[in-house]
Amino acid sequence: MTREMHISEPDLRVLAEDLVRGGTRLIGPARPPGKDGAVVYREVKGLDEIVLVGDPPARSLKEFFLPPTEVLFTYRQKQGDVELAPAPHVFPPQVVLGARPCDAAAVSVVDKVMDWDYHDELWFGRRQATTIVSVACSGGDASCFCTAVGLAPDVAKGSDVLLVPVEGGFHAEILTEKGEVFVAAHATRFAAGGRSEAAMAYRAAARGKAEANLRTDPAKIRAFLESSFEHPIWEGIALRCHGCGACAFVCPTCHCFDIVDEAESVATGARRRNWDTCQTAKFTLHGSGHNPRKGQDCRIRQRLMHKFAIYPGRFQEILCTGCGRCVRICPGGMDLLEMLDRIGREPAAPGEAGRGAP
Amino acid sequence: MSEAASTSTETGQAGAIEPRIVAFVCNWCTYTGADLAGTSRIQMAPNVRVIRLPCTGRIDPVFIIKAFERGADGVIVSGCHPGDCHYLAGNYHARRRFTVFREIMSFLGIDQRRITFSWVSASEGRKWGDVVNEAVARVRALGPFVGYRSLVEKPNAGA
Amino acid sequence: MQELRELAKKLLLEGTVKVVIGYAEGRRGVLPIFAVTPGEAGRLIFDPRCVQNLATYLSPRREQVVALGRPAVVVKGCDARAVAGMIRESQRSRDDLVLIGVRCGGVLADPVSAVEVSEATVAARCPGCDARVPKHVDHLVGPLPPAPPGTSALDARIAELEALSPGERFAFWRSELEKCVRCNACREICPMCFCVRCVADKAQPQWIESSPHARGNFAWHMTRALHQAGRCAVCGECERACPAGIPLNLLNRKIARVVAERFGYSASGDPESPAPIGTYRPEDGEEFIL
Amino acid sequence: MARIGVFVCHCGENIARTVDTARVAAAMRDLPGVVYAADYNYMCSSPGQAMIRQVIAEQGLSGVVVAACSPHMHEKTFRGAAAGGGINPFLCEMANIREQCSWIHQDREQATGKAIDITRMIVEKVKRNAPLSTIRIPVVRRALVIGGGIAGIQAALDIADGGREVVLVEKDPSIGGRMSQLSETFPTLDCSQCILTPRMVEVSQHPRIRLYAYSEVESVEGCIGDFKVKIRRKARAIDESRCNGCGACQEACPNKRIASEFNQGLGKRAAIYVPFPQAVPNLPVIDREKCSYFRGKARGSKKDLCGKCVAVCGPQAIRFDQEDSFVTENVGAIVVATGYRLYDIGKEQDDKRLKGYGEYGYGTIPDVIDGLQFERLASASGPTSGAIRRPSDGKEPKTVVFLQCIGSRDPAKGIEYCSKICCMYVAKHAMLYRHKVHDGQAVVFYMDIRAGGKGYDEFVRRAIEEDGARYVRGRVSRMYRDGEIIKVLGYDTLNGSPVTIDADLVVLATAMRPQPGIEGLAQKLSVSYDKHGFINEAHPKLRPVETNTAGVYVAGACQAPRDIPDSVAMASAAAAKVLGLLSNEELEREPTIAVVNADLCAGCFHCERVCGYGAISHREIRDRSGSLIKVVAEVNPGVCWGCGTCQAACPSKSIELAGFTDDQIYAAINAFADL
Repeated sequence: MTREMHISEPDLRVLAEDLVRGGTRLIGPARPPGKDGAVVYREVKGLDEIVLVGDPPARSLKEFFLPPTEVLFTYRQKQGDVELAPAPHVFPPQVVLGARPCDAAAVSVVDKVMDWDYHDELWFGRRQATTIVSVACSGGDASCFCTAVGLAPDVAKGSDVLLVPVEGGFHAEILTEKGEVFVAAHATRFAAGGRSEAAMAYRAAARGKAEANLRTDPAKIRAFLESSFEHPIWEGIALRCHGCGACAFVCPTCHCFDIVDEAESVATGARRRNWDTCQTAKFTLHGSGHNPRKGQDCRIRQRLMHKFAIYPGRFQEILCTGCGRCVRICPGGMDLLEMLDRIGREPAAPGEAGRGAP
Repeated sequence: MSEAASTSTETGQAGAIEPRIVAFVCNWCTYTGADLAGTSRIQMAPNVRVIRLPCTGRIDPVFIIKAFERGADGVIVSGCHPGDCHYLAGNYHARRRFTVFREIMSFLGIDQRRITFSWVSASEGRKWGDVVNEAVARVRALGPFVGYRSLVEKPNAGA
Repeated sequence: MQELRELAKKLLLEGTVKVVIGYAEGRRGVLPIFAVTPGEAGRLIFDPRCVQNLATYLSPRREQVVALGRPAVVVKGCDARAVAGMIRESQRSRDDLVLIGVRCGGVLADPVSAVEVSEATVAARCPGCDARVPKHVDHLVGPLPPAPPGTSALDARIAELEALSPGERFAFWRSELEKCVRCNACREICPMCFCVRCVADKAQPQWIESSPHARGNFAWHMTRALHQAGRCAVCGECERACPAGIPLNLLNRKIARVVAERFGYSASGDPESPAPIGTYRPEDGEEFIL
Repeated sequence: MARIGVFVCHCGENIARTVDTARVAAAMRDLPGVVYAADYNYMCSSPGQAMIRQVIAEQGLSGVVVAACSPHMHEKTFRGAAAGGGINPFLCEMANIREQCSWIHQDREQATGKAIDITRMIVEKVKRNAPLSTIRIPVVRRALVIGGGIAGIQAALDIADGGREVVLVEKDPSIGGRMSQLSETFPTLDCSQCILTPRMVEVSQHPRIRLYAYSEVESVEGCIGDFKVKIRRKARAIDESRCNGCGACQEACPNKRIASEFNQGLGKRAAIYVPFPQAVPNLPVIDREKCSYFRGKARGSKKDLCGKCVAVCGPQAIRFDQEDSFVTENVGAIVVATGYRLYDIGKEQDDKRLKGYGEYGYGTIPDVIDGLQFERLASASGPTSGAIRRPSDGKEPKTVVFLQCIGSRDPAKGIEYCSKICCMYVAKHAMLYRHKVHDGQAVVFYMDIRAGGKGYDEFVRRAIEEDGARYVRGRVSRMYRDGEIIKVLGYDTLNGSPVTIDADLVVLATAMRPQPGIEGLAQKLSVSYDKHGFINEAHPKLRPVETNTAGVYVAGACQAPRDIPDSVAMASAAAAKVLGLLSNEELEREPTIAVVNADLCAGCFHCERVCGYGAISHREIRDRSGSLIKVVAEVNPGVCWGCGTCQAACPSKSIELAGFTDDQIYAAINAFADL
């Protein structure tokens, strides 16, 4: 059920103003207020702050659904008893305007695990409250590879409304019921629209650009990973990796968290969940001192396995959107694009494996 | 006091509540000096809670951080005068450590008037009373350290 | 370049070392490589894009690098300070290492986009550098490029911050540190962060809250700065690694200056020079102590 | 789960007047883990202690908090009571709500609130206390005495006579110290050497004394009960086993015009010399700075090197190639008895606070001498064989001016203390002078006469009344050489008139100062010293011969200006302390010491750098095949004093101080927050 419409840039501007005036929290990719710096998703006051088209923001949308730290409940100890106060899981409405399609898709990919053996009320509370209006990407930079993981610069997945830049405004695809409600609430800003050649051309060009970076077959990668736990390719792969996990923190789909109890005093405190990453030794360190993932190579293998074999096996989704953030951010020069390329070329049987040098 | 208020936007209203201060002191000089203040019945402000340690050398700057996290408006660190350390040189090491740490705190915007460093010997009961009263007065003028306390958000207020 | 490659080949061929840790061209700029064959050594380069401090790979905690055998490592002057620190703190023995010093004219702030060092592109910590020719190394290669132009923007920024009131500085750092997600990249990349278990990972008791809220982040960054005082090589890697873009070099530089001014100490490439924390002089200043 | 009992003391009215003790107890009952809390009139009384023992048994307590006075007052008492109740004494702590609460506050509400906070913080700490056991360390039952003056000799003999071996180290070629230089001693005027020499011989012949003369302490490791002392035996250039002390070498030495240290520069000695005839050991030493052989060698000349002493030495004992050697002695106790030197009025000073006396010519006037020089002039063994002759022309002085308090009691000159012995020895000098120069006049300028001591005041009175010394109360503002005499310009403050005296000789009673290098020795021994360098006693009244480092004792003038009887008394006292210590086979130590977590230790050794006691050593951890995994820090429990500086310095918190662990302190800070 896709409906196509059009919105001019001035109308989009007014729409944004309406949202802010109406008390909706407006989020968009923007530079830090009043200074230079990387574009990140953050709360903004109007369209002018938003960078609608460009490279992916430094961090993903994940933090608006799974914050780096959040309270699960607070506690107060009494003599022999504990009182708990759960954190509220109903949230005020918010709109993301200008989401990159890959980031919107990521949220939808993570939905699967958040509704698996346990329905994560905090995640879905925020999902419920959030409308995602994406803007089709122009094709990204040299680290982007969304098309290699089955997505695209203009993918609709996870978005409620997808805007495609055209002369003077945007071609709008209304994708979900939430999208319909959103458009209905701002009906005066949208004009009727149909199939747009300009939009089609923009989308085709973007796809072509992204595809040029990496062509590989996800099924082949999965097959290799599932059969190559002890493969020599893992040897030496981690030499230059610092094990910092910055890749996981900027990743739109990495969703592991740690649960900690933080005291505020002897009797009071909060249970929190905090972002965590499988890339540190501590992640799997046992109380005994034993660590089943002994070296960094095991941890990198785990990351690839989870993203390209385990998660697809369980949820029929690749836990990667090809956004390229991990490649851009890595201080050690680790390159997922290269690793996938290499795995994609790897023969079925264990073959020659080089060291860290590409 | 107006100067304190104007230079410390992190503090909130000056003098709103009774300041709460933690004192980390060494066992041999300052703690004994504080005992002497007691036996001499030297009256002082009741806002300070003393934590006794063997030596200023044992005082880890994380204690100060934790004290602020737990709602302290001010901190006192006190030990033996140079040369008097019961353990030879713990106070000299502490002095270097805190020379650096107070610069770090200051650079990050923690008003150094909230932190009092002193040498109080076992015979300086009077000085201990003065150190306590002056620290309380300074912190009272700055007001509660709401800036530090507000560093952690109320549960789920944001996201 | 040729000189570096020939030297590396020679060291590998004659068996002096088992691996040469250096820089090579990668898909997106310069990468660290671990050359174990003369062929791989032929890929070594050094230019202003080589920002990485390879000393970090010498940590005994890098078991897989250690397993490669005796290393030679390519070091800039700032990197050599880190190596000296690791030796001073018993992490490596000097005899275990071959240090290939490279003369340096400053590195780039953004080595992916820029190529040439200019006042606009140079890393903020480089102007005014006193270690362009690494000392206490085994080999010294390459011509000495001109000194990086301009003056350090860091010092100017520090001065600006110092001119603010404590409350304003607190607000500035709060806005910066709120961004920290506690990925610990600053720590993991630091050659001087070689603890087996970092105090920030200590849970019983938990001095440093692991939660990435501003309170935990203040505790972490204050403690990190303290533990780095007099040890930090001021190589700038922590700031480069930070995915949140927190200006850690401001803090590093500030504390290095404090240590220099108060204790007359500057990090040097000499492992024998004593560290300023862990020692004292009876006459150390104490104007802040009542 | 912890089971803590809290006992809140009223201390009669001392606490209860300002603190609502019942409320404190009630507040504690609300805390998690507190199973018992009560208040009581006197917790330290027998019924109070019985109550603790009873509640421990009845409630099965895992920890005890006594909210009462300072732990410095009663921690021992209550830990004893806790032990009596059947739990480890270190599971008991005190919350100080008296000295640091009820006594310093008036407002009952505020004081009660504070007492609740204080007690809660200790409760939280005690929940994390661990049972500790006293550390027992074996005692090496031998002693070291540093300094072979009268104090060191006395201490060494007393300890040796008490049955323990003694190592005696003396930096000079002979023992005897300052006392051997003195002529007669006050207040009895008996001959100093006559009473000292037998004791020196006793030292040399005592089967339990090992004497290292011409030696110095190089380094000290370890702690009470087990010190390892490295001793540098300076090269005499003499084979001690061969030398028979005949003295032929000093006769043969061509270079005999060297100022004698023993005679305070008033006599001469050879480059190879025995410092004085009664020296113990009776062995010569070569002064390498002055010896023609060594000087020639230093210039690089190869031929014509002097060897006259070698030529005359029958037993062939001269060893030019001898070098300093080292021995290490293991002892359980150390006595420091390094004595004193006199303040020098010269312009050049080793301490920038000291100014010298320009108004007295900075020591450039030949006939202005100090007290020790006068001792040598008056001594029968001295350069003048006991005749009083002035240095410049050897004439007998007819007017001698003695000046007291030179340097001493003069903060402007850098020393504010009284040197204690000068009043007495100046009186002695005045008397000795009159006994030797019957027509001579002694004039003494003094500030006050301090003659406290048995027979002391009588002695001074004798000098004035029987021996005609003229005592002038006042300072000398200036003196200068005027032809053959010295003009001494002073002021008599009693009659308010200026005084000018034409003196033939001026004797300055200069201040006593500790020996040069005392600070270095003190640092090796980890004992503290005052700003003048005098060793600090542990307590000025109750522990006068102990230092702040257990197992190290102090005797004589290195602690403060002392006369002979004081020094000897201190030495005997120190010896008694040493013998008491060495009577034990083992020592008990507080278990408040640091422990390394070897799993976490990264071996950076920050702990080692800050440890003042050298308690940290390196331990290699190897796998089963013997290959090195890592090197970690290790604490020697006998050497650690429990200051905890290492723990604060450890970046990863891999070293913990028992009794003050991070967990305990964290808990106390956490409890501060509980509102």
